[in-house]
Amino acid sequence: MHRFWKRSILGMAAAGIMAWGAAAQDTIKIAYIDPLSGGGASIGEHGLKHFNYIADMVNAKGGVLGRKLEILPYDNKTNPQESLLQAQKAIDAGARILTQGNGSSVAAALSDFVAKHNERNPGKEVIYLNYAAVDPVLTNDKCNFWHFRWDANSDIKMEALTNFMKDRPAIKKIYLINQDYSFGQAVRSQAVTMLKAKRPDIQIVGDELHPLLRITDFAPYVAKIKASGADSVITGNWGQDMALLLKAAADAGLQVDWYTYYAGGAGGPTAIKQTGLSHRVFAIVEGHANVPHEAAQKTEAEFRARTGLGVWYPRVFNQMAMLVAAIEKAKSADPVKIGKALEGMEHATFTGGKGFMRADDHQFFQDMYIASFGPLEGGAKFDEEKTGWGWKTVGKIDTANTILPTTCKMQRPS
Amino acid sequence: MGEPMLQVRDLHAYYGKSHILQGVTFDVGEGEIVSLLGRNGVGRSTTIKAIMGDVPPSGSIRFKGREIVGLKPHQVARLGLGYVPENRDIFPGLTVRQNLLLGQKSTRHKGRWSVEDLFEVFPRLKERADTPGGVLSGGEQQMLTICRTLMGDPDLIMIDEPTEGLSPMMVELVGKLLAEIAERGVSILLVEQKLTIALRISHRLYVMGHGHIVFEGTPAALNADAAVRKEWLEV
Amino acid sequence: MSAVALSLKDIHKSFGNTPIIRGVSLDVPVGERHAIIGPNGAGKSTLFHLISGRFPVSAGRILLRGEDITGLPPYQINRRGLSRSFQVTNIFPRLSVFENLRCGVLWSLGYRYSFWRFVEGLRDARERTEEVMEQIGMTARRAIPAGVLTYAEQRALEIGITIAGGANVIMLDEPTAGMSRSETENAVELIRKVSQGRTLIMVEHDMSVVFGLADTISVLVYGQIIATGAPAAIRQNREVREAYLGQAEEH
Amino acid sequence: MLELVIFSSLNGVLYGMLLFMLASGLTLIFSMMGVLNFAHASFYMLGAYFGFEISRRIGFWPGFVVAPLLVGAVGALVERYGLRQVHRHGHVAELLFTFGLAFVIEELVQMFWGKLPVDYRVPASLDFTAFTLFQTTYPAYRMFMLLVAVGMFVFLLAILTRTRVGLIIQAALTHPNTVAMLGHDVPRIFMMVFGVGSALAGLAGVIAGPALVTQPSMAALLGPILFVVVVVGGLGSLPGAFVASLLIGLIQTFAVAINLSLSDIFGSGGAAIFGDLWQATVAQLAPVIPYLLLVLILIFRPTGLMGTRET
Amino acid sequence: MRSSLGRYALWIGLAILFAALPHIFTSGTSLTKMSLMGIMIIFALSYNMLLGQTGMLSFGHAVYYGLAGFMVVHFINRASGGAWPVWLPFVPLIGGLTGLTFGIIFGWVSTTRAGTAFAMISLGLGELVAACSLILRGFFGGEEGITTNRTRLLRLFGYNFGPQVQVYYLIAAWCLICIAAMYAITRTPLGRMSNAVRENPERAQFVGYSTQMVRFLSFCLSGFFAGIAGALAAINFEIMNFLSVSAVQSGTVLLMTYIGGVGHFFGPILGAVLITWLQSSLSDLTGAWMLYFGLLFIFVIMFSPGGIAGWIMLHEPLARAGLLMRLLPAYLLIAVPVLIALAGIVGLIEFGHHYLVKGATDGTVVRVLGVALDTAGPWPWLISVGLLAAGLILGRRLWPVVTDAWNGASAELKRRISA
Repeated sequence: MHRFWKRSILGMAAAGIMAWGAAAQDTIKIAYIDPLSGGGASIGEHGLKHFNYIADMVNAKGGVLGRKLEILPYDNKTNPQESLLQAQKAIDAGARILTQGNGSSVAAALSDFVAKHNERNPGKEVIYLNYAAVDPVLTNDKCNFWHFRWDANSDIKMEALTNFMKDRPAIKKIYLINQDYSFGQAVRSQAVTMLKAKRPDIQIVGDELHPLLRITDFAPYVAKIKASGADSVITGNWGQDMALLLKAAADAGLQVDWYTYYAGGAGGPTAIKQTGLSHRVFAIVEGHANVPHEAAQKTEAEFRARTGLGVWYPRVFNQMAMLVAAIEKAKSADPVKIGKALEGMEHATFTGGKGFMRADDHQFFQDMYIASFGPLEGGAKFDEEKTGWGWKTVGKIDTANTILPTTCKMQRPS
Repeated sequence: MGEPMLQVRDLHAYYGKSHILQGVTFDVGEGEIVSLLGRNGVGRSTTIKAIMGDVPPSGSIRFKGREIVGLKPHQVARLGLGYVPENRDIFPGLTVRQNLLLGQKSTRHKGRWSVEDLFEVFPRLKERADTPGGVLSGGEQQMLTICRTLMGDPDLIMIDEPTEGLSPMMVELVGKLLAEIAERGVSILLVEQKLTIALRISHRLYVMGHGHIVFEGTPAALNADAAVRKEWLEV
Repeated sequence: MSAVALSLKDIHKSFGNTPIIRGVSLDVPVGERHAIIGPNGAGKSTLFHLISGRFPVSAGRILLRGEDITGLPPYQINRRGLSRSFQVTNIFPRLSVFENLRCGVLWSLGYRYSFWRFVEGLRDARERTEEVMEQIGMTARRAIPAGVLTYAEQRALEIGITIAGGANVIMLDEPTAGMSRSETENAVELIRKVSQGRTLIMVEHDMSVVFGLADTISVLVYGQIIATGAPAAIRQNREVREAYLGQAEEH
Repeated sequence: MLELVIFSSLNGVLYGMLLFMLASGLTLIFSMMGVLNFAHASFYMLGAYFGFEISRRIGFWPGFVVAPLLVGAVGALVERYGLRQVHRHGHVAELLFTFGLAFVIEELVQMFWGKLPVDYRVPASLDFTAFTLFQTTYPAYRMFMLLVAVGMFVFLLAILTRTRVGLIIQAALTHPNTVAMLGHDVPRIFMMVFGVGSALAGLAGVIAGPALVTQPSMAALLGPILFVVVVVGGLGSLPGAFVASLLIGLIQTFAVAINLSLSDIFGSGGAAIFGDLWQATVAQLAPVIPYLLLVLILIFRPTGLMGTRET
Repeated sequence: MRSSLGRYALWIGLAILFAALPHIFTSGTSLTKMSLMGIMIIFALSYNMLLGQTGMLSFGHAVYYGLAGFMVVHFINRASGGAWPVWLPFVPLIGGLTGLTFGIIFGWVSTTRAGTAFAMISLGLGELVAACSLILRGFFGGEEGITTNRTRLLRLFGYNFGPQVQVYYLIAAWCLICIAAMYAITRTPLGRMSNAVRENPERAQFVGYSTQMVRFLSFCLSGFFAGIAGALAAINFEIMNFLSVSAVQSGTVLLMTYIGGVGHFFGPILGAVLITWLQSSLSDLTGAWMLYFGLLFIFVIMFSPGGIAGWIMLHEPLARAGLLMRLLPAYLLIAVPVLIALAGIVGLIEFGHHYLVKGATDGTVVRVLGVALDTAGPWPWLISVGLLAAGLILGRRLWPVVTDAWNGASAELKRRISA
């Protein structure tokens, strides 16, 4: 049902109906706080579909501990302060589990908010499940007990990526181009350090930071890359910065390999297809549509049939499955107990691997894949964004090779 | 045709809160040269602006038998009423020739005047045909303004203080042009503060004072009426 | 000879290449009512703008009671005791009559830019404003926004603002322009009243106003003063007649 | 190095010309109405989206022709039924009206075409390499853009200086009243200029759409820079807009190529006082430069480079 | 002269209202929203010191709000754990001083110009600061921003300001102080001369005032209050990030102020409350809320340039004369077509939004009041357009009733005044 009408009716009804509230006690409410209007809406809406799909699946099997899961969407407009307001709304509406993924700034704000809220409201704790914000700091210096992350943080991704790259002797000269903000800077500095350690012979011929989402034409940057003679580029760019960069590269006839974090993000596949960079763009992911794992392939097909879009976030499946497992293990939906149950939990991942939630910092570790994008081949079934091109695994990094130390010092509730 | 070409009846106009025109009535006949005299601030310019539709008036203005109150300036102009503003408003960046061409309402319409005709009357303009209007002297600008309006082929031309700030020689030239205009069958409504040209070339004169017409008659009659001159015109 | 209130020393002003004021020198003694007349476009308003600091002069000096005020910004000149009105009504349209006048009063009483005391609490400002309001006969209209006053009232208010600050030298630019006969008469009365004990310089076209008010008249033609003198003398001046009525006219 | 200079120049000029396609319309509209049109970049975006929509149904070339006309029509309607009504409330209201309009257009575009970049392609007929220099290829489409931009500049110049309509417009810019008195329908001219200005922005959008990326933030990305261009060039000055467009295009492009920071030049001593600013390279600061220029120009030379009137 | 009781009654009433609100709206959400409203009221009023009082259109007011917020976050972090003897309730002053400082610096630069040039400088400065906010990570904390913990300062009377309700009262108190202070400023010589400069800068010069100085002082004071708002935001959210200095934040305060109404002191207050409420509530109802927001803004500009306050104050003389009831029937009557037309517009937007944004994945069918409508088919559109057209036509027909009622009431008012 369309949210507008639904909410209007609910809004009217909610005023007087306590019985409805009592009935609602029986559901386990998960507040989904992500952009649902404005700039990031399409991404936020897509994430929401994952949660709704999984909740329906769980509910169809009778729910958890006999209670149904209910996803409450809240629009945070990708604004940290607005997110806090929406989080407050969610808590008022009875949600004790919050989840969010778009934007490290929002994640940092939420994580901080949740910690303070729990400190100031003992007995009314909430827990925050992070499915996509990758700033390492969240599981390092700024870690706290209430925050759990299922996406590999950017350092881990770089660890995996460099572990893959170190065995590719063709790589001689690397150019780094990243967005000038914390994430881009993290990518850049980790790349430099890790490459130096693993492949000291690789020459870093360029290290560029460009303004975030403000560049209309990447041609000047591409000219620099070209002039540097690089054979590979590492970039953490996402969104338009990714699309524009690839476009400018294709225009200038730049022949390099692209090692990326978010080439698979919204619009990325379309952009790659447009530029015709067949299997020259690599992305580090925890899974993709064409990983030959039967259950995953089946879910992918079902998900596509239902929403018309591919599974972007295998980790959301991991997250929800582990949440359910934790609730069942704790025999309670109390955030404190869920949190304790999640700590150290080992669980099979969406694509059939083994993963575990490290108790030290609440970072989930899992197998990572290096995938390249190009025309579908070798029995791969799923394309992206109706381009006819799809992802293909070119490398897999086992969980063990993704583990990094953490600086997290966490205080746990007694 | 009994009705005069331009017939203004009981014209009222306000500028902001100020009641500038308080019932102005006068006529201009076909082929006639009529002057509207008066000191500054009595409403002469407002009268013309009201006729052109630049200031919204009440009352009646009929031009060639048609009521024109409520029309927009460009519509009034297209009916054949030409206006030469007091401040000249030549387009400084455009050349003399371009200024003239702008006076034409359309390229198809061929009127009484062509650029060449006007250059003949004013050889000065011809010499300066390709210089920007902004560098002309005051007198040349005045000539250009009148010529520009003539290019629109008006049947009646209203000229606001054409001799203001001009040297005697220039005043003579303007007088000559006015005569030439009249000769080609164009009626003239001359708005003046000074009597110089007005007395010489007008068929009839009106004197305005504080929003009314206070005198109507021939130049000779005005010359004879020292009281009116002293009260309304002289220092 | 009495002291000179305002003194112009060979003032020149050009806009681009066009000279508008071409060497004006003038001394106005303290307490005189001085009118500047001249045909349209002679540069009267420009001269006013130069004196009041609205435009910078191209050359020459302006002295206000002996003090050089050339090149000062308008507010500085105003603070030194010269106040002016405008040809086009120039008031604060959305403020009330009272507020308009009080704006004219504040600086002269030394309240300047203060934001730590309430304006309502300033007794002297209120009294001075009341006084001016009474003088221009608008006490009954005190709370009305200036923008909705009649034209003549706005002109009167304009004069009120001009004199409110108690300047010794007042310059009025066509104070009666656009007024009806009776309104003009009232305005002349008002001007006579408010210029009592001050120096008045005015530009005016209405000759009855000029001859009714002025002690001395200067005639500005083509950016130059061609004559200065008592009204009667000016009326007889041949050059002046020509400038106004044209030379061709003889009778 | 030479390679970098050549390509940076080419790209800078191209970017500059793109800016000029927008700035010219904005300048004309400003001269006429005294209002900086905040929605101007939105018309550019509309052009790109219309172009995209037409190109995917019929083809690029029909879109190339039709989309700017459509945008022009939208612009004319906005002038006629929006701005003209707001005019009586004063300049601030007009400015805010265009501000609100930009907001609404962005929302509508997001509603119709979504937030994601759309797949607006370079037409096959132009999808080849124009030339190769130092092994770097320069796409034909970019040459085409440059050609269109230059063509438009010449066309605009010709219209304004060589045609009767151009004369009327030039005259109406400074003396609208007088022009009306000569029998020309000035409000209609204004509407037309607004329409044409919008259409030019639309045309810029149509050709920039495939080369850059067609997405809902393209207006917001370019909008503020446009203001910089028209203000730096001098409000109301077409030649000024031209010079400023190229200047900013080149500055932006070359700044990217410079990796120096203050600490590289003066040593790391200043870092203690200025912090990160000291370490930032010119390339990083590239987006700040135009605004710095804007503020400096407004303070020290308020008429802009070639303008005649103060803002 | 008004009685002194009457003069203070309004303020006492406001104080009581502020004190009572948390007992009426008790949920955490309401508290958070009301806190935000309080902040925005200060921010919008400070903005109106520029736009409404002095006639300066700024596109970069968030600079003072945001910078002050950052400064306060840093301040609290430094002072935490009793390092400095400060109590939280006084911290907003730090923000105010920060706003003032930057107001002085940037104001000195920008108030040399007025009108469009001023607007452009403010835009340029705003963009400059916004761009710097992502480059200077030490101060702005990059994309994440900087967090703080407001409870780490010294306790005052045992309050640690952890619970939202305590923060609400802190904000409410500051809000009351700032409203009173800013209202007071409008009634000082500087306040009045600001109005004069807005109305007629030239005339203001000729009564002895330097318009630049008046603008500059207004600008500084405005920066001061914006700084207080920013400080309160920092305390409330315990996080500041680059968005707080961005053009979006500047645009929001502009919209709030203008929609509320720049011509009256209470206009921005209305605007701040309304827009804050809409922002957090409308987005629950519809994904197209920004569109409604933009349309509302354009509507206000075109038809009620005085904003909501202007529209209300239009009725003030009538209300005072007790003539408002005469308009009521006409207003009720016109409300019908207005609501019908509104329903049509909402229909168009919502159906459009559903069809275009969600149609591809969620299906094109919408249920309205139990009826399933397929937005891919013609019916929803015909109904919406029909409603809109009907509303417009009916409204046009009925409009004379409103004007008649209005004219009648005004005439009666005039008669009574003159009588």
